[in-house]
Amino acid sequence: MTPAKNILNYSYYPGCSLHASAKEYDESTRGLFKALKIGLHEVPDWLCCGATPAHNVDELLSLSLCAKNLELSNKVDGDLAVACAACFSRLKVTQHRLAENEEKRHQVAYALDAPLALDKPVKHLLEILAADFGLDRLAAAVQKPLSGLRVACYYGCLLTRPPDVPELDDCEDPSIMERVIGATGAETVSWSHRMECCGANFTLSRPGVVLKLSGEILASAKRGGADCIMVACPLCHGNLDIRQKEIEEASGRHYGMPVFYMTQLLALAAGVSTSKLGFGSMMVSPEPLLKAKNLL
Amino acid sequence: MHAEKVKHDFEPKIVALVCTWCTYAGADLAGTSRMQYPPNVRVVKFPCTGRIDPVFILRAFQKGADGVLVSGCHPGDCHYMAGNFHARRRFAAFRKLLEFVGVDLSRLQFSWVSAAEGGKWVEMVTELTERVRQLGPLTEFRELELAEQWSGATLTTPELKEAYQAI
Amino acid sequence: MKHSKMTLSAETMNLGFVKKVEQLSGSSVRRCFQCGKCSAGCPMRSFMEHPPNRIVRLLQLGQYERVLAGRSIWYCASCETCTTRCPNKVDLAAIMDALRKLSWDAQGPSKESLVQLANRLFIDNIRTYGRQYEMRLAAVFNLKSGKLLKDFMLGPSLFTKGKLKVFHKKNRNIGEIERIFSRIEELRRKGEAT
Amino acid sequence: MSRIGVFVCHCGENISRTVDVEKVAAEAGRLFGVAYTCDYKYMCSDPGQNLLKKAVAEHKLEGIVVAACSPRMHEKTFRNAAKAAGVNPFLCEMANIREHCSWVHEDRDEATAKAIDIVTMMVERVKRNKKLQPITVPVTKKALIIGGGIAGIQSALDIADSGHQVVLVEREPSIGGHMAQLSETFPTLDCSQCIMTPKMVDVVNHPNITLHTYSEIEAVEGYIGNFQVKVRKKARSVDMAKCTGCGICMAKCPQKKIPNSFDKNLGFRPAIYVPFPQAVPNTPVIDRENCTWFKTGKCGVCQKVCGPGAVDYTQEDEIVVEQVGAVVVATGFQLYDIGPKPAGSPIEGYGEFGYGTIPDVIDGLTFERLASASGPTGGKIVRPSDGAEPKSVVFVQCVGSRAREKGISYCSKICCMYTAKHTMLYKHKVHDGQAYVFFMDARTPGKGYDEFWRRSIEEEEAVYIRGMVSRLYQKGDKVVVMGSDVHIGVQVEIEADLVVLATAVQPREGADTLAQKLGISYDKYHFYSEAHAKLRPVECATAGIYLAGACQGPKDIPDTVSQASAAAAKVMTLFARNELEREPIVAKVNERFCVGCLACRKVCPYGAVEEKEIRDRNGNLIKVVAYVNPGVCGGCGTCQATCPSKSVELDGYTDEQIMAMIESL
Repeated sequence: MTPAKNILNYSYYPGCSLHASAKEYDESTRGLFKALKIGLHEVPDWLCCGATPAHNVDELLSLSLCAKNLELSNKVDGDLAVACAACFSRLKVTQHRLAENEEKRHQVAYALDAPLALDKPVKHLLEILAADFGLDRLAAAVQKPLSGLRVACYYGCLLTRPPDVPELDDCEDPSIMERVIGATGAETVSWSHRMECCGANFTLSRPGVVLKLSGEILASAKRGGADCIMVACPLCHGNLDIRQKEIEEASGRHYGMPVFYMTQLLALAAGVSTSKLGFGSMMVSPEPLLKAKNLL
Repeated sequence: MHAEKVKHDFEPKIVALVCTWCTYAGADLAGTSRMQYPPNVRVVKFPCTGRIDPVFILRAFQKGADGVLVSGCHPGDCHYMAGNFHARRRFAAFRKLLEFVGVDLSRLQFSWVSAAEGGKWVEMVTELTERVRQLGPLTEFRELELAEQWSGATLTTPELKEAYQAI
Repeated sequence: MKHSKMTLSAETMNLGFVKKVEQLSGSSVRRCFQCGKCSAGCPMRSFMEHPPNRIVRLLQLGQYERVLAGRSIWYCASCETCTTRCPNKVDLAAIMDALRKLSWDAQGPSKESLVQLANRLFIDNIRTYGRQYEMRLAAVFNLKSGKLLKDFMLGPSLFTKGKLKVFHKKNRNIGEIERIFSRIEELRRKGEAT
Repeated sequence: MSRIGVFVCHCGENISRTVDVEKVAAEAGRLFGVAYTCDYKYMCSDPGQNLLKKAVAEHKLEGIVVAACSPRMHEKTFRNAAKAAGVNPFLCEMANIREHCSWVHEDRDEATAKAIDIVTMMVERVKRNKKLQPITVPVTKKALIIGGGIAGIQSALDIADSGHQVVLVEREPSIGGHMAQLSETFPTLDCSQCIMTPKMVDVVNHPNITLHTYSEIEAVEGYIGNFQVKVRKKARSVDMAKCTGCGICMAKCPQKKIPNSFDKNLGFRPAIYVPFPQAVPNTPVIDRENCTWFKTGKCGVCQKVCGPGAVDYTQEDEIVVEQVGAVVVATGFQLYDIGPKPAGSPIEGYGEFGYGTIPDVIDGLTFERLASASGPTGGKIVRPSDGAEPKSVVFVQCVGSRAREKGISYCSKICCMYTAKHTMLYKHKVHDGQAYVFFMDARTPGKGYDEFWRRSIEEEEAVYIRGMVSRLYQKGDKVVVMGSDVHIGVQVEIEADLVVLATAVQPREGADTLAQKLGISYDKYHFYSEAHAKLRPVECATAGIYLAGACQGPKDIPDTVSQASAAAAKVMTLFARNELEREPIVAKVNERFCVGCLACRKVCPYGAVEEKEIRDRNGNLIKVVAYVNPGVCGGCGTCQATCPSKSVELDGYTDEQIMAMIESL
């Protein structure tokens, strides 16, 4: 038995998507953390962070929703683990904005009708795996090395931006995803569109925008020689995976590129049963690829 | 590493009249950079292309040069401000004269090589050597030499000596 | 409007509006020296009639009508590329937020309605349910925008993949949400927040 | 010369690897006139040099050829060795068999043959080399400074402080130049007068400085170390020795309505005047064109009221001759006249801006006078038309500058900064006013400059609009500015109360005439040319003449002062010696052959060729020939190649030497 003090424990904010369109992200996250013996406890009755639409037109609402969630997270012990890049960004931005702006702090406190409790450290899963858990331990936990799998790590816009806020990695040249997946023995490719926007904000209103922006990302990953793309954000996944067929139709190019959540790949390497990884929920089936690489 | 040395039937003689500030230094640079070029060229150093009298070119042809290269600082870079402008104008006129006399102008090359252009020097020497090699030896001028003497050199005949004293 | 002559004077330059933008965004507008780096990296540039740098330029001259009338601010993807790379630390993403807020409050002088509609529905969803329900969001959006068949082909496959939830558990904090919304409205009524 | 020694260097293996050095030495030994040859591992080393010296002594060598590296590397070394051995250093030459031979060829036979050729050429050359002696010229340790602006003042003070005599000549009645006209200076906004006037006073009080104001250069003769300068001291009509500077003459002069050009004609002055109250010297001059006495012979009030009796209507121009060793030219700039195109000028006017017809369109210097605390309005910014305070001011940059088709293609360098300063000064004085600036690029290289410019926008709220102005026109009491904002791509129209044009910087009127007197060159705009744009930026190509300030190109105050001090340092370097010594590679004229066509004078880049009259012992003119002044000659040899009668020769590169080299092939 591992001594109790060495057990990592986190409160968990999955975000709206992980309970719906990105349920495989949620499942695989839980599976992975269980395999790594990291405690993960969902914040009860968390609320939507407001995402892009809220801060787009009403910053005060956005700040208030995030502040409320930070307050709710105190009901569970451990730093707040966040899976969705957008939620992560909003929660971190809220902490920053409110720390530096007294006027906004007062307004949010009024909206919440409670004293602000914003201090809980907010951590993206990547950060937990790379720093708290450690790449060495991650590598040691690998039961099925992903060697031979050529992965394009896609950061999207919000994991590292704006500068100074996420404090996850270098904002123009991050490597945290590569380091984390590299621990499993997977090969990471160098490609050009790691941090270009997928157009998530327009997936509902202007899907044409998404087809163009996400199409460029898929093309770049293909150029880089990737077998698959790895993401850490349900919105990116939505665009690259769910709309991939549309993109192929619009551009007349075939990609057939599986888009994994990082936890799916990590859990696969950690030996979590494939039935718990939600591969069946992916629009672009990863089966042919994984079979070819002897990973299924 | 080195290409097989080709032996030619004819090795032309090239005389290069260069200014000390730019082209001479450029040729030095070719040396310090260990670039390689044909050994046919003989360099005569001048302070400035402005100093180069067209007579030197004629003399070189007479005395066995098969090709002549004149090179100095790029226009505007002259150490003496304007010497190479005068040279340029002078040689433009001189080329016409040579053409008139019947010398193949491709035996004579004017160009600007700066102190930083070792590579250009090598290119130019190589090119001119190969070109002149194709043209073959220049014999017409050598035949013309005859008894002609350079005014400043020796005063052999008594008539000349007398004339000189009389001035 | 886009090409018409601009007359500059103390009266025609609405610097009060600009101050409001600066206050909301916490970013200076005057710092911009029009290097164009924001527009160079903007993934949405090709969809905008005013590139990001021109938005700032128009603000510097107090020409807010020209800014709000266009679609550009609604075509910003909030990707923060401009903010990240600005050599003058002009937080253009925040300025865009502020502009959208001011345009939103002015009840849409912009031609762009679909993005605004999506935003509106998203926020309404939060107020009603506390969380986002994607299927409902999409369905209502299609209904209201009149694009009934949009993404029609996606629906069944998403459903079979288990990605569309139809029923939801009621969130116990739903009362809190309503309170936040109404207290913000109250703050604004009192003029203590923009 | 028949006793030549040839020393062949191995340069370690650098030469001997591809050149058979022993064979080269042996072949050289066969040449006519070669008395000694040897080869050695490192000729440049101490033992190598000793070997050379020993051989000279043992074999009574008269000439030396060192076959080694490039002369650019070691010519000095071996010439010094030759000198130490008792051989004239100019009888020592280097045959370059390393850079030009061993390093660039691989075939040993070919390289050796070439090395022998190179050595042969140099042997033939050395045979004809002459013993040359370094040329020495004496140095007069007194400097002439032309122009009493900040550049001239700085140079004069620096040189005078080093203990040398200085003559400072200024065209206007007072020193001070443009800097005395400015209000505040960028990027620190300190008051120009406050930092300038102490320096002006230092000049007039300095024991080593002779000040000639209201004076112009009449003629310059001579060369480095030895110039004779004629200075015309214009009649001041006031005896400087007697005048106490009390100013009563100016107060009593009945002619009071003469536009004051120092104030850009915004204010008035009397006919007897000092340009501004802080003038140095504080002695008035009479403007004879406007003085009633000089026009009608009546009046004479100033003479009557002058206590010391200093007013002297009979004074005449005086010519003073000064002997100097160096000249610093610091004649400064003037602003481009933007009115309609002046007749015969290559520069187009700016009719579209209505300067000169619309009263509220002014230039930058006029704005300086308006903003200056000692200016005609006491520092209050008003419109020239009605004296009202302007609430909107439009500044237009690049008027004249960077307009190739208007005649000036260069950037005037100072306008971006002074316009930024103007917007600040304006905002400081008119708090509710709005400044607009139309500009193409903001050029602000300089310490603290860009920050200053950004401050004018970010803190002082000047509105900068990128785009040029098409036209200005009067509409009621407003000036309508038709411009455009190229970032937005729309036309911009502003109704301004005042428009300030940042007009181009030009050299002073008459810069060309002065250059001709000095024998220095200038560009097509009449800015003086430096000897080398990068490495000799303060020297003229003409030795002994130095440049300071905007006469060489547009400059701001820090750059001007830097260059002025640099010029002073150059002068001091020159003055550190009693005599000048230089390489004797100079041209000499054979007066017997010279026919006096003076074609050489036309091509000489240094102006070293003069006419010389040859007379018999009775003083009858026999002929005129060319004479090359060895102190001025740069040694390019262009004269020799040009001379139709071959009667000028460049020492060290005579036709004989070169022909011998060519013929040896």
